[in-house]
Amino acid sequence: MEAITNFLVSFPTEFPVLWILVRIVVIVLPLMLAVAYFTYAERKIIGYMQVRLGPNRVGPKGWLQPIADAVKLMFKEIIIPSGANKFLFVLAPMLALGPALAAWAVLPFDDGMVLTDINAGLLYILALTSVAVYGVIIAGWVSNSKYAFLGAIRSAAQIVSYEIAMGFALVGVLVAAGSLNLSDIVRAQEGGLLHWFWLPLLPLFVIYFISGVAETNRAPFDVAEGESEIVAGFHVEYSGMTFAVFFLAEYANMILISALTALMFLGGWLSPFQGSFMESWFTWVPGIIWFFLKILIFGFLFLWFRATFPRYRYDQIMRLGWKVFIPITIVWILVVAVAVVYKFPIWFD
Amino acid sequence: MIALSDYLILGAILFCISVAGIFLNRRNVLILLMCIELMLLAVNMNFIAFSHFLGNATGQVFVFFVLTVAAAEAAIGLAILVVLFRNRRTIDVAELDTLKG
Amino acid sequence: MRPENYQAKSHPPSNEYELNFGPNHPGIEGNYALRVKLRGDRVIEARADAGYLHRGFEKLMEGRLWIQNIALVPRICVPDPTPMEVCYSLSVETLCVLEAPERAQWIRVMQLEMSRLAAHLFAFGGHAATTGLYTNMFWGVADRDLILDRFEELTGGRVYSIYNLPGGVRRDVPDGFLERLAALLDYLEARLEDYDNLFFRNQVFIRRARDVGAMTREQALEWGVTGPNLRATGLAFDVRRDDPYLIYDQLEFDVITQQAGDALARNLVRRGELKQSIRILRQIIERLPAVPGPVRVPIPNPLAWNAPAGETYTRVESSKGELAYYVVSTGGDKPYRVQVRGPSAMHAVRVLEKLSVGARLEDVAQIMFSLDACPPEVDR
Amino acid sequence: MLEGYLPILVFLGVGTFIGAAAIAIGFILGPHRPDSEKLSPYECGFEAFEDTRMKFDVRYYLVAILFIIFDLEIAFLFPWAVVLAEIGIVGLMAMAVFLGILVVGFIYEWKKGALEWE
Amino acid sequence: MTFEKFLFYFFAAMVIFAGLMLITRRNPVYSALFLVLAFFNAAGLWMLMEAEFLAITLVLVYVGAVMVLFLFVVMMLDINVAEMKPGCFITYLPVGILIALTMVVEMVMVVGPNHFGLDIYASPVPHAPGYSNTGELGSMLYTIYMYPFEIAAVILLVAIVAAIGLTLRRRPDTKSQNPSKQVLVKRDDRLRVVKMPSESKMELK
Repeated sequence: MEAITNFLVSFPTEFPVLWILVRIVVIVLPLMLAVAYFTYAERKIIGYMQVRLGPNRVGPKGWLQPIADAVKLMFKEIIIPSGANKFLFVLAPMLALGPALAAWAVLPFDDGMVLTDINAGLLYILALTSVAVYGVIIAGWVSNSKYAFLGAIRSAAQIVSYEIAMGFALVGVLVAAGSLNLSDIVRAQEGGLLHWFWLPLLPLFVIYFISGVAETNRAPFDVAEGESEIVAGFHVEYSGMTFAVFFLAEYANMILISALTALMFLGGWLSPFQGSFMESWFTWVPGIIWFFLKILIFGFLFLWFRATFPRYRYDQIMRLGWKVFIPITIVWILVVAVAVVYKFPIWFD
Repeated sequence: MIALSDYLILGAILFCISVAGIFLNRRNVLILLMCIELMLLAVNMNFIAFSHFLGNATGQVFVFFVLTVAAAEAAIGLAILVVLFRNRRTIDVAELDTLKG
Repeated sequence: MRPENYQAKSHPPSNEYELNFGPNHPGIEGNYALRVKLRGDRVIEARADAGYLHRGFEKLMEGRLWIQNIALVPRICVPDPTPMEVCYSLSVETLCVLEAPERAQWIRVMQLEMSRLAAHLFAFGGHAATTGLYTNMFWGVADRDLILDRFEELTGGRVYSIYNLPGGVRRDVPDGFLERLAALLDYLEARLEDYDNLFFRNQVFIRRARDVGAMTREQALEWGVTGPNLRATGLAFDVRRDDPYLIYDQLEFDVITQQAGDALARNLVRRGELKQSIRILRQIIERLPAVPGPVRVPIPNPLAWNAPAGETYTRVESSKGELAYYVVSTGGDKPYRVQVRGPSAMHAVRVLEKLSVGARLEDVAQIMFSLDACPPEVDR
Repeated sequence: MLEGYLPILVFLGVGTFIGAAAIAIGFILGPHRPDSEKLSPYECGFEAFEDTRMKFDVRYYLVAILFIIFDLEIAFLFPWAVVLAEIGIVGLMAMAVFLGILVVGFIYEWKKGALEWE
Repeated sequence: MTFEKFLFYFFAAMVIFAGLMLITRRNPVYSALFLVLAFFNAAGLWMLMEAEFLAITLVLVYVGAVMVLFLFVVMMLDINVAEMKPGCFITYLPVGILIALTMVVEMVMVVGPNHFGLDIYASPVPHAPGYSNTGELGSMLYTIYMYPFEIAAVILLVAIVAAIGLTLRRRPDTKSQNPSKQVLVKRDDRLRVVKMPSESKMELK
């Protein structure tokens, strides 16, 4: 017994890489489950919003539906269209999923509970989201179908346009927080609900989340893969597990965007009752619970958008991205910079 | 430990590869543009190596400027290429000889 | 043409390319094809490619007795079958100089207006679905289901009721039906408020539907547009008002019109007509019990029933537009020729081709749904 | 410094490994019965009759080029944001000039119609 | 053979492999993707040299933006590869390799270990964990190098103007048709009935 304990104690120091692998698995497994049950929640919640039930056949109240989907997709045949380069065809989904997962390495779940606390975390996340566009372009080009290519170019142009607005919003947060390290950003928002960044950076908060929705081609901005327009966008030729990986990447990106918005604008693991009299009641709640609650809020927003908004037209999306978001963010960055330099009382003193 | 010379040798090899690339396929303008990007990468490699081993960050600041100018140059180069392709239907360097005497 | 031996055609000179809004495409209602030539996102030429749903109704009707055709007739237009039945019965009645009893006419008008309610709810859902708002589609279908329950109670069939026959209606209104219908109407009226919040006052939808597929009154008349699409351009023409049939002259309702003539206006006209149909049904519920009399004129021997020679052209206002039957009889027990002049034939072929020129690719499906053209009726 | 980035390298490897493993499972478990009908690209029920990679609207190049320039702008903003507290008003003025110049470029774009998506 | 050395040789080998594949590929799309691979590994190398901000900016700017434009151009211009006559490649290959090799040998002799080895340039002590490379760069960039910083802004402005000037085809003065607007014209927009007094035939001499 004693041998086991000191093995476990000495494990992190002896095999550093193995210890990192263990922690990665501890992050990735719950994330995969979260993605699976996010798809289930989406079909259930949107179902109830649309006066219908949503999955309730597989397992009690449909709980095993995502597992059933995954297993079904595993047994589907992967069709690679003639004239398509096999290696690139298979590489595209991996390029879409890789960045969506790798961004979780720098996200702090609780004070000090982060895989690596590098001090260029925010920059790393922005770089990863800009790499995610490759999966879309290669998928569209390599599947040699007119629809796929048209959908891929349009969704790539949309992702690219909204990345600028996202980048400026991140700069706004950075100016307010003063450090690229995500844990420092959350610590800069200490002091309860009104001290979080969503209040001083309100336009950036709204623009960041909406750009996040547009980045993942969701809800009002899913023109590239809108069912009724250009058929199913870039992954029209994908079937079986390759399609499943694209599907996984999309939902992982949605959870990532929700987590980032929670971290940067809603004070990650900080309790909303910090400054107020109710603080003593909730001190026993660990930070990670607050963080998950905030992710759930934004996750629900994703689903709510999908149920209530029709699809924007493509030129309206681009107009919104370029002509509305970018001017507002540039102006607001200067406003926040002035506030920081002149030590505005409540937030930046 | 990794010596400064290792980085400089790597920079030199990259530089020579890109020169060979430009030398080898002079027909395709796209490959030329990519070789120029590779060349700039080699130059940046040397800058950062010296800045790291000499301990001050001026080299890195300069790399930052090289990065921006190279990106702007790539943007304009490709814009010219697009206009070229639209008017001439080809980007084969050999056929662009209208200025020939 | 096997895929492995096809050669790619040469490039079109400019960057135009052809796209198939093909038969099995989620954006097109029913299987109906549209060959579209695009420059960038703009449509510069569209050719409708109908004919995938041709079942040859008119030929079938020539081989069946007068009474047998009433089973065929409602299947021509799926979302709105009742006007087909009523129009066929009316045309046979005028041929044989029959007059359906007063009570039957009231029940027919009630059935027509209920079918208009169901068709409009279906149309909202379809139009919303093409712009990506699927919630409205599910709401529309769910509410339409309640109306279909009342149809089942009244006629025995949820969609294809086969309830009208020349000379009147198959059976009288079951008791307690009118109260349940009144309750349903109150529920639908309250539900309209939710539809407004979700759909008609939804800024994204308004921005998406305004100025899309707009046509002026002169063009509408020239292209033979009828029904809500014509009223959306400002012309208050309604067969129920201008050429009243059955007992529409004893009911008051007003004809809803809009001015803009675009996709949004067509939808607002349908929404207004929904309210008017509820108003008509309420008047019928009040006055139907007081109307005495049988529901059907007895026909001596339906199997050997020869209609006198002649031809008739009767018109009915269906939810899609002006529906007409041109029936020719040569005195035999089978019709010599039946021509169904459906409104969707104009809307889906000529009007859609003309309106989608200049539109963006995403809007072509929306234009087709805003015209509420139903392909089964186009191909017959 | 290095031990901070090692987990990121390992995580990138794990991320692509998960994608590759999922697709490998698909290849192993899934049936393999390719026939020419299945392999022809989707054409809404018609045969694919045209070479699919044809020239498109110039608009997409312009978006990509403007994206590069605005991306560089963001890259310049990052270090400035980090040290804004130390460099104070001088830094603020420098960045104000920088942003001013680029806003001139943005207005030029707007007026020239480069942002219209006709 | 410490872990760092292994990482260095791995990244260096990958960059050189990607560079070689870049110049030998026929299809420009594959060479663009190999260039992306080269950039990724170069970013890894710069991480080794503790230039983290520049490494991530390299990925952010080059891989995220410049190579996306390369892919857009390559895919959309559909330069069909058969058109590129292979002749020029084979004939110059031996001469090319010879010149490249001589350059490499000369350079290696100059920058080789005896001049820039570890004994002359000792590898500096790694920075304290709290050190922020971005902060250090920022403090220099906006104070000492403010002038080049503003010139960079002007360069970007020139790039915007040039890119739009080149690629934007729709010149404002051309009359571009908008068919949907033309279709919407009403009769009285175009027709103007003018009341003319009727002239008697006599004046028409």
